[in-house]
Formats: sequence, structure tokens, C-alpha cells
Amino acid sequence: MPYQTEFLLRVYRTMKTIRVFEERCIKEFEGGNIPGFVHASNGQEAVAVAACIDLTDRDIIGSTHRGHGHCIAKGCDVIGMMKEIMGKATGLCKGKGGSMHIADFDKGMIGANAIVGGGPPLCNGAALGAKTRGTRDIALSFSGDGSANQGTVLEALNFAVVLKLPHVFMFENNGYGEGTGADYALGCSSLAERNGAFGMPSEYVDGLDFFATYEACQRAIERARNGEGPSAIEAETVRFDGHFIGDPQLYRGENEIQNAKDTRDCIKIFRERVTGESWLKDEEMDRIDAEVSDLIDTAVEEGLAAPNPDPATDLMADVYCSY
Amino acid sequence: MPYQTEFLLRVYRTMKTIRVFEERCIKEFEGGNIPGFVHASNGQEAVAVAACIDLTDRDIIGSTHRGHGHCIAKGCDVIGMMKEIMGKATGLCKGKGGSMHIADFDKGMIGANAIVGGGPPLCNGAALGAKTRGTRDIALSFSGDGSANQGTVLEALNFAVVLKLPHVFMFENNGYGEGTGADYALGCSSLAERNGAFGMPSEYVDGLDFFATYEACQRAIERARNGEGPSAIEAETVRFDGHFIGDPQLYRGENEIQNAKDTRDCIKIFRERVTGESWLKDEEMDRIDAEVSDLIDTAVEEGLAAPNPDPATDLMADVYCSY
Amino acid sequence: MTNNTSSGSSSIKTYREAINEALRQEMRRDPTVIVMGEEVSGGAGCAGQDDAYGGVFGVTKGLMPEFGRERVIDTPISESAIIGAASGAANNGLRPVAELMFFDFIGVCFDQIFNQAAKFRYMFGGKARTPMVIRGTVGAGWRAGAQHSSMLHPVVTHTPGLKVVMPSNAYDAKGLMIQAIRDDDPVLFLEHKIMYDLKCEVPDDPYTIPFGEAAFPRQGNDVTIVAMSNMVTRAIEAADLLAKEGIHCDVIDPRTVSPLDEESILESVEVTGRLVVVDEAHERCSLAADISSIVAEKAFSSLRAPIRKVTAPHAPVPFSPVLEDAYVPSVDRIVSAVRDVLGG
Amino acid sequence: MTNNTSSGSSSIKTYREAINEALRQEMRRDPTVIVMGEEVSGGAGCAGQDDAYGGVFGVTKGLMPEFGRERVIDTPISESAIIGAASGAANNGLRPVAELMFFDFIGVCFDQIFNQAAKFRYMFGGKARTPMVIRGTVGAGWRAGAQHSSMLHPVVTHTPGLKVVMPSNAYDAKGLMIQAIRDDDPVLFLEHKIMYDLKCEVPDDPYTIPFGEAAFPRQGNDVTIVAMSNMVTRAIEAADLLAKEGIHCDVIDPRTVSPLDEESILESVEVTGRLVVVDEAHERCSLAADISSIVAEKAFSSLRAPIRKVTAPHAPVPFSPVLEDAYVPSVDRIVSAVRDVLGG
Ligand SMILES: Cc1ncc(C[n+]2csc(CCOP(=O)(O)OP(=O)(O)O)c2C)c(N)n1
Ligand SMILES: Cc1ncc(C[n+]2csc(CCOP(=O)(O)OP(=O)(O)O)c2C)c(N)n1
Ligand SMILES: [Mg+2]
Ligand SMILES: [Mg+2]
Repeated sequence: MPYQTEFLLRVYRTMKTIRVFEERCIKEFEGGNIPGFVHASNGQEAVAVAACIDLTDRDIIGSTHRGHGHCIAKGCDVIGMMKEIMGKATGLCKGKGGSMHIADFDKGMIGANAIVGGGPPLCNGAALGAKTRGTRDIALSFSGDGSANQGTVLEALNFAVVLKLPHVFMFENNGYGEGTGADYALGCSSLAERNGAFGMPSEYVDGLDFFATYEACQRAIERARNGEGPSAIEAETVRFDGHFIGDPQLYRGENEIQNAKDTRDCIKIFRERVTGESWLKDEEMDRIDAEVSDLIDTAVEEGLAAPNPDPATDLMADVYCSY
Repeated sequence: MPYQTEFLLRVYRTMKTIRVFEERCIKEFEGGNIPGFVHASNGQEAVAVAACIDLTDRDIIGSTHRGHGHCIAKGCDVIGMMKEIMGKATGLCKGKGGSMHIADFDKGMIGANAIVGGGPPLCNGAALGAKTRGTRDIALSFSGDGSANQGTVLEALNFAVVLKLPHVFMFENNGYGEGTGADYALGCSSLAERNGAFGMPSEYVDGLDFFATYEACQRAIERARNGEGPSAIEAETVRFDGHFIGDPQLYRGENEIQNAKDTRDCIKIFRERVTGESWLKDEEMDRIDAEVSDLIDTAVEEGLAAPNPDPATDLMADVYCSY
Repeated sequence: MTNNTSSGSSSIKTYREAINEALRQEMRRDPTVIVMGEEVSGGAGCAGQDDAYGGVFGVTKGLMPEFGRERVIDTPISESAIIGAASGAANNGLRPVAELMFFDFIGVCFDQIFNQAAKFRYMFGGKARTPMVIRGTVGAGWRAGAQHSSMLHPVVTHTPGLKVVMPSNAYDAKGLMIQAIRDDDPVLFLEHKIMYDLKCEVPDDPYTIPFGEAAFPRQGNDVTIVAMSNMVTRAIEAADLLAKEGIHCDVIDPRTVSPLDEESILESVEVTGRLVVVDEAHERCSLAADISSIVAEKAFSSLRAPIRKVTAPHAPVPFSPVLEDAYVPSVDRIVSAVRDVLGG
Repeated sequence: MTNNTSSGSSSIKTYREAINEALRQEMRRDPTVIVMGEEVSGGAGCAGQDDAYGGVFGVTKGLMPEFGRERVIDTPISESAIIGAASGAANNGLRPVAELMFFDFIGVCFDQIFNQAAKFRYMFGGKARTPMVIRGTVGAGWRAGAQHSSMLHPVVTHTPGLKVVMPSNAYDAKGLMIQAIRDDDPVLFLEHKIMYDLKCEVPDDPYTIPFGEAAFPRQGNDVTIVAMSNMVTRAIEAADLLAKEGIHCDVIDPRTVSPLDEESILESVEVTGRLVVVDEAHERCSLAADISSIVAEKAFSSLRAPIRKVTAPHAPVPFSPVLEDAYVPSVDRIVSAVRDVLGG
């Protein structure tokens, strides 16, 4: 068997945690317990986990507005996350960031980003830091099919090549930027090819196939660690929920989402593969399902019970290190 | 003979006008008659003329900080240009723009641009205007090898493809962005290829060969006029002077400039071709040389004699159409 | 206040509907008016419905079905390209209305606004005309956090060549939008996202409201309150509370902050001798500071008390609802500023 | 003014040399300090000399030969990538000093400054540290026209999370640069391009000047003049002219405008009762307006005359030398503003 059981269980647990976390966010948002704009990543779990599962806390990821999955995959505490998304004082960012600006520097997660295309330039910097200090640490940025068209992302690709930065550019192509089709907004015939034209190894993978995505990430991460510079990956995936929670999704085709849930569910595909290959047993995964469900229940309970920030002390705190 | 004599004479006259204009700018700058930052385009004449010679006044060009050649090729009055570059009230922009912000809307020249990468997004707009109004007019933007790495230029490429805009992206690759080599700053192996990866026809031409460049431009312009969308051209060329006038150019190789002037002079190459093919006679071109020289003398004389703007009336004029 | 209102019918409309109507009526009147931005229609290249959003706040809903994708243009997520395309098109025969879904996105296209469109006319010696409108949503209150809740009007007000419009109600929004579209300069039209559902009586026919003319939602001789956008509602609420105590405030809504109706503000302060400026932007180099400084220079001798600014603090907008509510200038803070300047 | 100056030798240095020395000394002291930007060395990928420019104004000259291309990094023309790389690196163990050749280029990277670096610490609940310096050249006087001559300090001063430094002489430039590099917040270090050749006595050893502490180049009890950057020179000149007539001005140079030494300004106005603020930025929402409004709020009772702002007009910077000279606030204008507030 090409993978350790422990590894596969960890992958499964992480993907499942993301799935249940997101589904619960949708429920809590609808119930009025989560304020603001929230972008759920259910459906895209395989990419987040494939990209992050082997990274250390000193490797840096830069995320997007759709960042919960990346956080969880990078090892952020889901209870702290839920508290943050609920705006509570004990959340990962003391309630000041919320879903769109969640971060955990201790885990090498330097931020969701509510500005499309904000992250890749920053990950160039994280990579530059790692490189200049002579480490083998790397940076990995997430972008979408939509954000691929933002100038900041495009120039970041060239910049990474020129400075030979240890940076893996992961593009999650879920077919949509809000309610605009990727086929419309990307003028090129292949995003992977366009990325490659900047002068870095670039590949396309089926982002619903955890194993294919994981292997592409391993190649890119390895190159980065070895000082061979940046790489890009386009992973095709699917967004199960709306652009934001509450999106009526009028732009989606009839039955498109149900079909996707039936036939393009990366977690189902993973389970079929690992049971088909007899790498894992259903019971093992069912046990994880139960544990994950408990964990998310706890996260929500603790989130709801957690205290709000106190304007008197917190509103003006942490604008600067010193002022 | 594949070209009309009149056309060839016009091409020669225009290239020569640019050459002498730039050489004279260098002299007048050094003599203290031209203030500010001035970027001369001598050496790059063939590209400017090839790109603009067949455009009408209703076709729009967007230029760069190195815009004198583009202006002249687009038909701007050289006397008005010289006055502008000298900061005089009767200059093309009443002395408010100068070399880096010269424009002539009547000639479809919507501006030099002192911001690297500022022009291509604007030319998308000019192209959109032409298209939406149902004309066959087009827009053509100039960029350099350096500005090709600016995010605004990169996203403009994609944008033009998506909206199928009649926009020709002309990249003048003169090997340098200030004192940085294009080979260093462009991470890709081929700029033409990178542009093409955005999903538009893209070609590389020898920008010292007027005819090759002209034909590439004709193809691209024709496509644009026919509603077939944008194209990109990378034209390799050579910058005879410094990045700005007064640049000590320490970064250039020994004899590099002299060698270029000897062997890579697009005007010499043009003359050799047209005399070699017996399309034009040396005497015809010598006569033009004399006329051009007179014209530029007049431009300088009139420029020096022209009045300065009057702060009392001009400083606050034209900030708004109305306020 | 010389509003060029029509004499026809009117009805109750939301701020959103008023802007939508202004856009629709101008697009009908003038074929060179186009609308462009991300999701202004929505559904481009998708299997489902077209006009799926009509703008994420629904402001441009219905325009695409009526005017087609040629004039209601969904774009890639490329704000520099959007603004550049709008101004280039404005220089070539169109009157584009470009949308920045959130005005915070100005960060990725600021050059095209402040260095390009704003400067063309001046740099090019008066030959350029750039009749474009940039619509953007501003302000806190949506629990959208630091990167989607900024005001940023001080930044564009600072910039010569731009006009800046901040309507505080549906009536003004319609008249100012029509004016903005017909204006020949680049206009930033800042819509406070908390106001989209606010309603008032709005004429059905097109009408314009000239730039640089304030509105006077409350009149009084005791204290001048200048407020704009969402803060007008709060200023009015404060004034109404204080009126019950016999304190009568002159509430001035400049409606456009560039140009600014200085004269009305100065005239009011000459009467009241007291000024409170309310601004949802951060305090440093804000519009509150700007107006305060104009009065401290030009109506100094009328001033009988220190000028008070009521602004957001020098901090990003926090996500947590309790913090965000404390962040935005409140009716309470306006009331106590008024008491302060009255020496209370 | 508590300058942490060394007691060693000193020499006459230009503003340019002072900044260069600060960078060099900090790079020697701390291996995590790097310098990056366009042409900070120059000659990358060229056949000729390395360090061909050392910055287009020569400020970083000699750093690359000493510290190598790993720490003095020439970049492509991609300002968002430059600023993003600097802040990402600051979040990952370095103390980058990034250069915007002209601060006007902020337009293409404003998001990375105001929405990213500035907000990290707050948005992320105090966990981020972003110790970076962004150097940029500001100001008119080079006949560089509208897109290369802006000040723009009001825009960044408005933004919470940023610190803004505007040294007016070589001595301050060195001490403030060393402070900026050691500071843990994002610092904008604005160098007025007209001052690079100005000289004064500057200690050879490293020293720091704390942020938020003004300097007092001239003292007097008649009128307070606040000026920053290049305008300090002109304010001093005006003060010296007026002193000959027996008018004694208190010239205050805040040195950093965020944080701002409000206290020193207020204390001075309490004595003089009269304030002139000189600012090369456009007048609307400017720092002049900001300081004026602070005084109108907090030292109102001391004021004996209207506050006068002397600023650039609400117009882009013109190219033509005669216009540019009329555009920049002049010594004459400062002198007459002082006379004005004295009721002359
Ligand atoms: C600069 C900027 N422009 C626009 C937006 C609004 N916006 C947020 S997410 C999004 C779509 C992003 O699409 P994609 O990159 O494919 O990511 P996905 O939502 O599919 O995960 C848009 C337009 C933004 N937040 N920032
Ligand atoms: C946004 C921006 N960044 C940097 C500069 C400074 N600058 C002016 S021209 C130039 C080099 C441009 O190189 P290229 O595009 O190759 O044009 P060339 O000078 O070779 O004609 C640079 C860096 C600028 N004007 N604008
Ligand atoms: Mg997507
Ligand atoms: Mg070049």
C-alpha cells in the first residue's frame, strides 16, 4: 500500500472536518449565529487537504475569502475558528477578523483575504523570508479561477520566477467567480498553460481526486524545498454551496448542484478509492465521522457560549505594535 | 513593387522625423532648454511607424513614458510637441503635460503615460468605445519589456480577450527596463508566447525590420477591425540613448551602443532594403533628411520663442470641465 | 437648493430602486451610457439564469435584460482593467458607469482613478473629457470586516480632478446619479451599503440635482451639524432628540463632498457659532477635518466654541458586531458632541 | 526632543547620504534587513556594471556590492508584488525596506499597503507583526509632471495601521530611518526628492529618533507655523525673514505625521494663539486640514485668529516650470499667511 494508514485516516478526518464545519457554518449562518459574508468551501476539501497535509507550521499558506478549509487543513483549531467566525473575543483573531480575515500565524496560516488576489504577493514574501533566512520552508498560496485574472496574481507569478521563490501557486478552479463562469472570465483555453507560460512548471489536476492532487503538490513542494523555484497547479474542483452563504445561485444549471453532490463529491470519491483498494475500512471512517460531528458540535456550543469582545478595551487594541 | 512609393517615402520621413526629433531633444535637454525627465526613443522608430502609419485619426493609441515616436508616427504636430516638451503655453497640452504626459486627442493619441502599465487598460476602453458605437476603429497600446510585468498590463490582456476588444497590444522589447535586463525581469522564455497564452494571436517580430513589423501590425489591425478581437506583438528593438536623457548607462556592455548604432539601426536597415530593392532612391531620402532637419530646427526655434503659461490664468484652468 | 425636479408622478422607492431607475432612464435616453463591472448582470458563461445578480446588492438588476450584454458588461475580476476600460471608453465616445462592488477595491485600481482619469483633463491641457461614473459601496454595518467596510471618501476628495457624491437618501440618489452620468468629469458615486433599503418619495421622471449644493434636512439656530451619507440619518435622529429639549440643530448634508457647498456651511456657522462634523471615515485627514479646517479659517470670528468632529476611530473596521457598532459614530456620540459645543 | 544620539564623530552629509548610511548600518547590524525595489542596485541581467544606479536617486548605492543580490534585490516593475513581498517577508522573519521609486506609484499597489499590511495586526487580533519600511520619493520641483510629483501623505496618514515619516533634513532622515527599520509596524518613509542634496552635520554612528516627537527649528511667541518635509525649509526661511521685522515664529516640524506630536503643536498655539499650517499636498482632506482641525477642537480657546492653511491648490502638479513654481507653497505665501493671522 503506497500510503500509511495513519496518513489516510488523517486525510479523511481533515476532509471530513472541513465538510462538516462548512455545513454547520451554513446552518449557523441561517440561524443567525454567524454574521457577515461567509464563503463555504464544501466540495473543495480534497484540494485544501492535498496542499496542506504535509506542510509544517513553519511553512506558510496564504488563503482567500473562501478560507475555512485551508485553515483546517493547515491545522488551525476548529473551536477557535468557530469562535472567530462568530465574532467572539476568544476567537483565533479575537473576533476582529471573522470568516473573511481569519488567520493563525502560529500555524503558518497568514490569512484569509477578502481582497481577491491579495494573497499571492504576500506568499511571495513569505517565500522570500524563508529563502533569505536559508531555511527549506516554503509558501503556498491559494487562488481561484476568478482571482487568476487579477493583475496582482499575474504579476506575482512572474515575480516568483524571477526571484526563484519557494512558492507553490495553487489555483482552485471551481468553475465560478461569484456568479460568473470561469469559461467566460478566463480568456485562455487553459489556466494551467497560461500559468506555465510565466516560466514555471505548471500542471492541471483533477481536484476531486485527492491522490492526484496530493502528488502534484508533493512535486511542487519538493521543488520549492530544493530551491528550484515556484510551481503552479490548477486543480479542478466543485463548489457545493453558493458563492456566499445565502446566495440564491440562480446562475447554476438545473440539477447542477445535486448532480455534483452525487457524482463529484471528493470525499465520496476518496472513500470509494480507499475502500476499493482495501486501504481503509468503512468502520474506521464511520468512527471518524462521529468524532468529527462531536467536534463541530462542541465548536458551535463553545462558539455560542464564548464572550463578545469588549469595545472599551478591544476596539482600539492592536492597531499598532506601538504608537 | 509591393509598396507604393508615396507610402515608402512617408514611412521614411516619419522614421527620420522621430530620429532627428529625439536627437535634438537630447541636445536641447543637455543645453538646459528642456526640463524634467525625458525618455528618447531613437533606435525604436520602425516599431512606432509600422504600428501607426495606417491608423486613422479615429483609431486610438495609448503610449508610454517613451512616447515621442508614437506621437510623431500618429501624426502629432512636431512643433506643438517641441513646445509642449519645453513647457510652453502653446504646446500640445499647454505646457502642463511635458514629455511624460503628452497627448493629442484630435490625432487619437490619448496620452503618453508616466505610470508603467497605465496605458493598456485605457486602450481596452478606447477599443470598447469603438466597438460599442459600432465603428471599425481600433485601439493600439504600446508597452515595453519592463511594463509587460506590471499587473495592470497582464490583466488588460485577459480583459481584452474576454470582451473581444479591437485592441492591438504592441510590446516594444528593447532589452531594458531602465537599467534592468529584460532577460532578468521577464521570467518567461518568450514574451510573445506568454502573451499568446492569454488566448489571443501573438507573434514575435524583428522590430528593426520595418517591413516585418508592418506586416505583423497589418494582420493584427485587420483582425481588430473585423471584430475578431485583440492580438499581441512582441517587437524586438534597440534603445540608442539612455533610459532617460542624462542616464550614464553604466549597465550597458562595452561598445554595446556603438555596435547597435552600426549594425542595428532600423533606419539604416530600411534604407538598405529600399535602395537594394530599388524601391526608393538615396536622393529622395536625402531630400527628406534635409526637410526633416529644417522642420526640427523650426520646432526648436518656435519652441524656444513660445510663451510660458501664465500662472494667474493657467494654474487652475482645466482641472475639471466644470466645478 | 435648485433641484431640477419634474412635475410628474412619484412613488415610494428604496435607495436601491432609485439608483436603478436613474441608470435605466439614462440608458434609455442616451445610447452611449453603459454599465460595467463584476456581476452587474451575473450569470455570464453559466448554465443557469442571466442577470442572476444584477449587482451583488441588486442595484443593476434588470438592466441587462433590457439593454443587453453589449451595454451591461460583466467583467473578469480585474478592477484596474475595469476602471481603465471605463475611462478609455469615456475618452472615446461613451459615458460608462463602472462598478466597484466594494469601494475598498479601489486599492487594486487606485492608479487608474487618481493618476489617470482624474488628471487627464489637466495634464492634457484641457483637451480630454472623461465623462465616467464609478459606483462603489462604502461603509460599515454589514459585519463585513476590515477589507469590505471602508469609507475612503477622504482619499478621493483629496484628489483634484475627481468629483465625489455621497447621497444620503433615495431622492438625492436618483437626482445625483442622473447628474453624475451627464457630468463631463469623472464622478465617484459612493453608495452606503446600509442604506439600500431606505425609502422615500421619489419622482418617477428623470431629474437632476446639481453638484455642490447642500440639502438641509433640519433647520435650527443653535448648532450646525454637517454629516454625509449614512451619517445624515444619525445626525437627523440626534437633531430630533435634541429638538425635544429645545436645542435646534441646523443639519447640513453636503450631498457632494467635491465640490463642497462651503457657502451653506459657513452661512450656517455664522448663525449658530457652533459646529459638529460627523464623518464615518477615520479621523485623520478626514472630511470632518477638512470641513472643520475650512470653518476655522473662514468663519473663525463666528465660532463660539471648539469645533467637534465625530468620526470613526483611527482603527480598521472590526468584524465583531459589538465592536463594529462601537466603531461607527452613533446618535449618542453626536448628541454629546452637540452638548459639548453648547458648553454642556 | 529626546534623540538617542551617539556621542561619537560626525560629518556633513547630504540627505541622500544620511539615508544610505542608515540603511548600511542597519544591514550590518541585522542580517534580516533587506532592501528591494526597482533599480535599487541596477544592472541585473545586463552586460555592464552592477549597482549601475543604486536607486534612481542613488540612495541605495553601494549596498549591493556590500550585501549582495540576496539582500539588495532588484525586482521586475510590479509594485504590488514588491510591496506584497515585503510585507509577506516581514511576516516571516525579515525586516524589508521596499522602495517605491516614486511614491506616486502607490496607485498600483495601494491595496497591499492600506488593505493588507496596514490591517494585519488589527484584523488578526494582534498576532501579526509586519516590520517593514516603504521608502518613496514625494513632491514637486523636478519638473516631473502630474504623475511623478505628488505628496500623498494625507492618504497614508488617513490609514490606521501605518506610520508616516517625513524627514526634513539629513540629521532627522538618518535617525528616523534607523528607527523605522527597527519599528515593528509598517512605516512609510517619504523622501522629498528636492532635498537629496541638502546637507547638515550628521553623526557617524547609528542613532534613532523616536516617532511622534516634533522638532523645533525656530522658536518664537508670535505665530506657530507647522510644516513638514520640504516645507520646513521654506517655513524656516519665512520665519527668518519675519524675525527681521520682529515677528517671531514658532516653527514646528512634526517629523512623523502618524503618529503626530499633537501636544507640541497645542502647547505652542496656547502661547501664540495663532497658527499657520504649511503642506505641499492638495488642500482638501490634507494634513494641513488635519492639524488645523485638531487645533480648532483642542486649543480653540487659545486661538486669537483664524487658522491659515498654506497648501498646494486643488489641481494636479503641472509640468511647466513657471506653473510648478507657482503651484508649490512659497516662502512669500507663508509670510503673508503669518501676516494675515497677525491681522496684518
Ligand atoms: C479585488 C476584489 N474584487 C472583487 C471581490 C469580490 N469577490 C469576492 S470573491 C469573488 C469571486 C472569486 O472567484 P474565485 O477566485 O474563483 O474564488 P471562489 O469564490 O470561486 O472560491 C469576487 C468577485 C473582492 N473581494 N476583491
Ligand atoms: C508604475 C511605475 N513603476 C515604475 C516606474 C519607473 N519607470 C519608468 S520607465 C521604467 C522602465 C520601463 O521599461 P520598459 O517597459 O521596458 O520601457 P522602456 O523604458 O524600455 O521604453 C520604469 C521602471 C514608473 N514610471 N511607473
Ligand atoms: Mg472560483
Ligand atoms: Mg524596455
